[in-house]
Amino acid sequence: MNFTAKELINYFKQVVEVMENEKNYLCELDRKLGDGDHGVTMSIGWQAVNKKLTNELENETDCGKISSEVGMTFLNAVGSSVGPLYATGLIKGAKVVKGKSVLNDSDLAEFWIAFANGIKERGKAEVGDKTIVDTLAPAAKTLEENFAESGDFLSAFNEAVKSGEEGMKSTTDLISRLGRSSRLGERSKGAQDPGATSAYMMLSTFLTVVKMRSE
Amino acid sequence: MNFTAKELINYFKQVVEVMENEKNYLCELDRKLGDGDHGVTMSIGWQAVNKKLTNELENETDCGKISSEVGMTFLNAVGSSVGPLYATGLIKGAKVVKGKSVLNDSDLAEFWIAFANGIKERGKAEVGDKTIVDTLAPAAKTLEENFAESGDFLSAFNEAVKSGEEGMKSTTDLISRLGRSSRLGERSKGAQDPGATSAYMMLSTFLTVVKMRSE
Amino acid sequence: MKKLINSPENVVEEMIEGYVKAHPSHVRRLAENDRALVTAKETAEGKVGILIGGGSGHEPAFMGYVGDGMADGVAVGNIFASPPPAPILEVTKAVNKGAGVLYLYGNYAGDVMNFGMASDLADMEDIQVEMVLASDDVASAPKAEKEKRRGIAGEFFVYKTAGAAADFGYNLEDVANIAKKTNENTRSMGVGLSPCSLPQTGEPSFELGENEMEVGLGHHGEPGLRKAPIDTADNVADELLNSILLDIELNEGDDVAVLVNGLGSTPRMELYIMFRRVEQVLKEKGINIYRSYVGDYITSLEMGGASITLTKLDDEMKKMIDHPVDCPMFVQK
Amino acid sequence: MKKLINSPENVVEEMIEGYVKAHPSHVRRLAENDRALVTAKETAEGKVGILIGGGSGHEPAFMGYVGDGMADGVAVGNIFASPPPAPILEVTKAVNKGAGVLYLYGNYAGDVMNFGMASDLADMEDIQVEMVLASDDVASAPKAEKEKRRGIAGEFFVYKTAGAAADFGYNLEDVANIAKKTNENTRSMGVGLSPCSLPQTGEPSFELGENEMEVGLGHHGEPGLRKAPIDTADNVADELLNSILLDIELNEGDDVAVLVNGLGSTPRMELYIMFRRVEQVLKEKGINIYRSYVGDYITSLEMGGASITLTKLDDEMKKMIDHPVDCPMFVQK
Ligand SMILES: Nc1ncnc2c1ncn2[C@@H]1O[C@H](COP(=O)(O)OP(=O)(O)O)[C@@H](O)[C@H]1O
Ligand SMILES: Nc1ncnc2c1ncn2[C@@H]1O[C@H](COP(=O)(O)OP(=O)(O)O)[C@@H](O)[C@H]1O
Ligand SMILES: [Mg+2]
Ligand SMILES: [Mg+2]
Ligand SMILES: [Mg+2]
Ligand SMILES: [Mg+2]
Repeated sequence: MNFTAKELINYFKQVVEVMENEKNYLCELDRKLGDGDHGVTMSIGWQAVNKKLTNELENETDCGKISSEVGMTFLNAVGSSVGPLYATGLIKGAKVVKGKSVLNDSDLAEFWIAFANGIKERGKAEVGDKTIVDTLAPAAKTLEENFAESGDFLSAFNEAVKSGEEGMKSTTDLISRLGRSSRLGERSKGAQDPGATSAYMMLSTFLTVVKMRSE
Repeated sequence: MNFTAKELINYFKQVVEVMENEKNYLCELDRKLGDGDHGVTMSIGWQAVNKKLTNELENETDCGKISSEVGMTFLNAVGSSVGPLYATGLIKGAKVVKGKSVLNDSDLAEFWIAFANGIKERGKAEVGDKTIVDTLAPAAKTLEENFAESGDFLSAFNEAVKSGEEGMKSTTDLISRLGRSSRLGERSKGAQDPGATSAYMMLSTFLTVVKMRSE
Repeated sequence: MKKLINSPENVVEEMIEGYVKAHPSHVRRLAENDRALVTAKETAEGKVGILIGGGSGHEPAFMGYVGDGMADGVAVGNIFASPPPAPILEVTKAVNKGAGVLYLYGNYAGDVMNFGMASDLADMEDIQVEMVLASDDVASAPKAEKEKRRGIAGEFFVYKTAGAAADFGYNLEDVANIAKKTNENTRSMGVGLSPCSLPQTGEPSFELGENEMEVGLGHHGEPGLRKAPIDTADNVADELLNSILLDIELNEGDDVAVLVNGLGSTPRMELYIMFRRVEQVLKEKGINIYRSYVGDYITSLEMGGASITLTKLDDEMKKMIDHPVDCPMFVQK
Repeated sequence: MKKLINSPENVVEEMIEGYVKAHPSHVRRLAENDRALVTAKETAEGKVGILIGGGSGHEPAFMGYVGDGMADGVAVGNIFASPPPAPILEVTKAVNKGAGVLYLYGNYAGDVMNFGMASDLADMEDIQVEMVLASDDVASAPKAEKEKRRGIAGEFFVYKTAGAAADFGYNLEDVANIAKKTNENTRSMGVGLSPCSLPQTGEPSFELGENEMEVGLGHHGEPGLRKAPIDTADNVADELLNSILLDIELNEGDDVAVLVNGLGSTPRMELYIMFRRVEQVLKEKGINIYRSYVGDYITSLEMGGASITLTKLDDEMKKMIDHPVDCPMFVQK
């Protein structure tokens, strides 16, 4: 696969749209567990990214630059919990694709693994804490194992998104141990984690984008 | 008619009950025209009066003392617009029956005329301003005229209450010119004045009391 | 509406108890009357006494404004009801330091009667009393009948300047003149978004549709000029300001004090957004904002909404506005 | 819920604009970042810089507490969201007078990460930074895990003492120690009666039955310990106080500062009724109230409810609590 900088920009624009559409759903999840703003935060952040993408980054060809700028723009627009988390993921991902204008299968796999690990390090969350990491950690693990075996990004990522989805769904029954919802104890059970949900949207949107081009 | 101090106390106790029962209705009227507290104010005032009646005034035989104490107690418990108004009425009424332990027909007529005039002077309201005076002024006028003719308090007061009722009802279509509701202009039309209503209750309760004894 | 109270009958008594316990070095209750509060500090002999008062439910007004640079004492009424003459008279006696006492209150029928009766009683005790009534609400009567207007948030500036003048040693007549001058140069108008409810009834004080506001609302929930669909903060601020600017002559280079007052449940965020527009408009007109106050200064329990007040300032009034204040609910350095 | 705003996207920007226009002699915005505000007064060379911050919607917190005796600068986040590192860093640079900067903020995942990143960036610019996180809410984690607790209204006392210590010329370590000592001696707990709503969603932040309250509510509407039928002010105060008194050792003769904080739409009347009970209970136990604060100090937009905070004071902390303050939204003489 040769995934270009232009396509990366296009992917991020898709995320902008998805987050806008899912804003209310993500807020609703966060009202059950936290302060009800997760959708608003994602929307504010990705709208700021959208401006950046259609202006300064429009003709950018360095995938590393694109990803890190997207991360910083998101961070500076939102702060919040997810600002540092997603920004760190995007910047860590940026590092492994720095200077590249086209990404091959192995670049893409490394990008997403770095993304997931970056977020995990920043937030110091473990699987089972009811956070973004419950989506990203199993997804990254599946991606790494499948890609090591097959060398094919698309099929490996396809499996990874499935693991991410399972991870996301698993958060419903978890007792939260990090972030605002951790104070709920038993009462945090029964609601799906908003961050785990938006993280899944990030992954599944990428899958859609790469699937479409391979058709 | 020989109306005793004990009966006067009993009358005021009846007023306590009436105002308690009509509290919500009077508030509802005041919400349409003012700040919604007229029933609460009447209740607070008459509850304070009730304490006074059942304690210090229990064995009081001076009708003047009773009426002025009731007025002062009401005033000090409520302030508000109606505190000074009803208190002035009761104190002016007290003056004409000062020192008397039994009131005859003419005392009673004078009492209520003084009551109405006192309120009118204190509030400087004219008939048509949409206030207490719209009940009291026509009632006092009828009382005076009828009593001058017949010398019979009960029949004259019976007519007076009818005039008061008409006056009260006339406030519905009036544009308010005094008090809080005066700022409503045209919008004050269509709602009956709360003060005119409570004033009517004062009169009609007295009528009930004197009617019952004459049966 | 839910309330953190014990019983509706006792809210005023218990509030006062809490208040004097919270600020023992600032206020004390007179033994003579439960509803009579005065400053805990010794006020100077020969200083004009400043007495304020009105119904409860407007906190910080009125009891929150007792202290250095504002009022010497306050008579506290029931919720939205004028205090009776008795506590007014007791406060009068306590704050009279031989130079007389100035009563400052809003122009409401109840207050006029009760403060009037109290001043008659004070007269009988040979205490000189002057009265100045705030009548700043432009929505409450036409300009030609200004003396009929009710007092709303602009009362704050009347206390502020009169309190300062008394501190500066002005005599009773001159303090009263400052208060009158302030009232004459003050205009307010408000907008209501959601009602409050009296503890005793629990009923909303007025009704509004889901997307309605009441333009010109009084601060006891008295209906205003009209109901209108809710609008942007800028448009609302413009409407209130326009009504004010039509009513008082303000020219380029004039100085004003501005108060954007919250009625109870409107967040400061919204008040500052309102203020932002006020500043823009005044700047365009070359009117200079000398001092700004943004917050809950005179409320109506948990009512939603806000008002805008402008006071045109001369040099003397500026000095009074700048004078420091130390009250339990308002401090100015 | 109805709001006096222009558009949900611009509320924070417009609030800040209004704020700096209203108080130009107190606060200014840094050219480097829209969300970075600092005191307009010159702070002394060698004074430890106090930096506070957090999400918007808590006004007076956090931006209202910039000024003499409190914070030198504030980083302003979106509603209920930590500010990003950039404005924190800019404020850090502006308020560093060679003695380093102390970050004071509440213990929330977002704040921890953003302030942490900012301090790493400050480190790269050779600015010494210390951080103290408020964690006063006893309802948010068991005592054994105090470091996990969130910060609510008790943060106010942390700003108060640290701000004073910096004014007194303490060095960075010592100012941080005062802040830590204050946090360690501070306990809060709140109760929610009615939700607020984010301007962008308009949805209530939580749901409660008509006669329900949320005991232990967090000040972003985070669910508390349990829902319960609404109770009298005295019983609610007792429950909050009991939880606090079980958590911190207070003996006869000890001194405390008390804060009864309103969450936004709860009238002062109710706060003073709550305070009244707090004073009764503490008096019974022989605990001395050194100073009281009653009002809206840290809010959650128009949320209904209140919290109680106690801070146990030693002599050094009393001196800090007494130190005068001059901020746009809080002044103490
Ligand atoms: N330490 C952490 N590590 C990973 N994810 C976290 C952490 N803390 C919080 N989160 C995620 O952040 C989400 C909440 O995001 P958001 O609502 O935008 O921020 P905030 O909690 O500041 O309002 C949670 O659902 C959770 O998935
Ligand atoms: N000047 C006046 N003269 C006679 N009655 C008056 C006057 N002003 C007000 N009122 C009466 O007072 C009533 C309102 O009483 P209430 O609600 O108890 O007082 P407030 O207006 O202080 O809340 C009005 O309905 C009106 O009848
Ligand atoms: Mg959230
Ligand atoms: Mg009324
Ligand atoms: Mg009233
Ligand atoms: Mg948040």
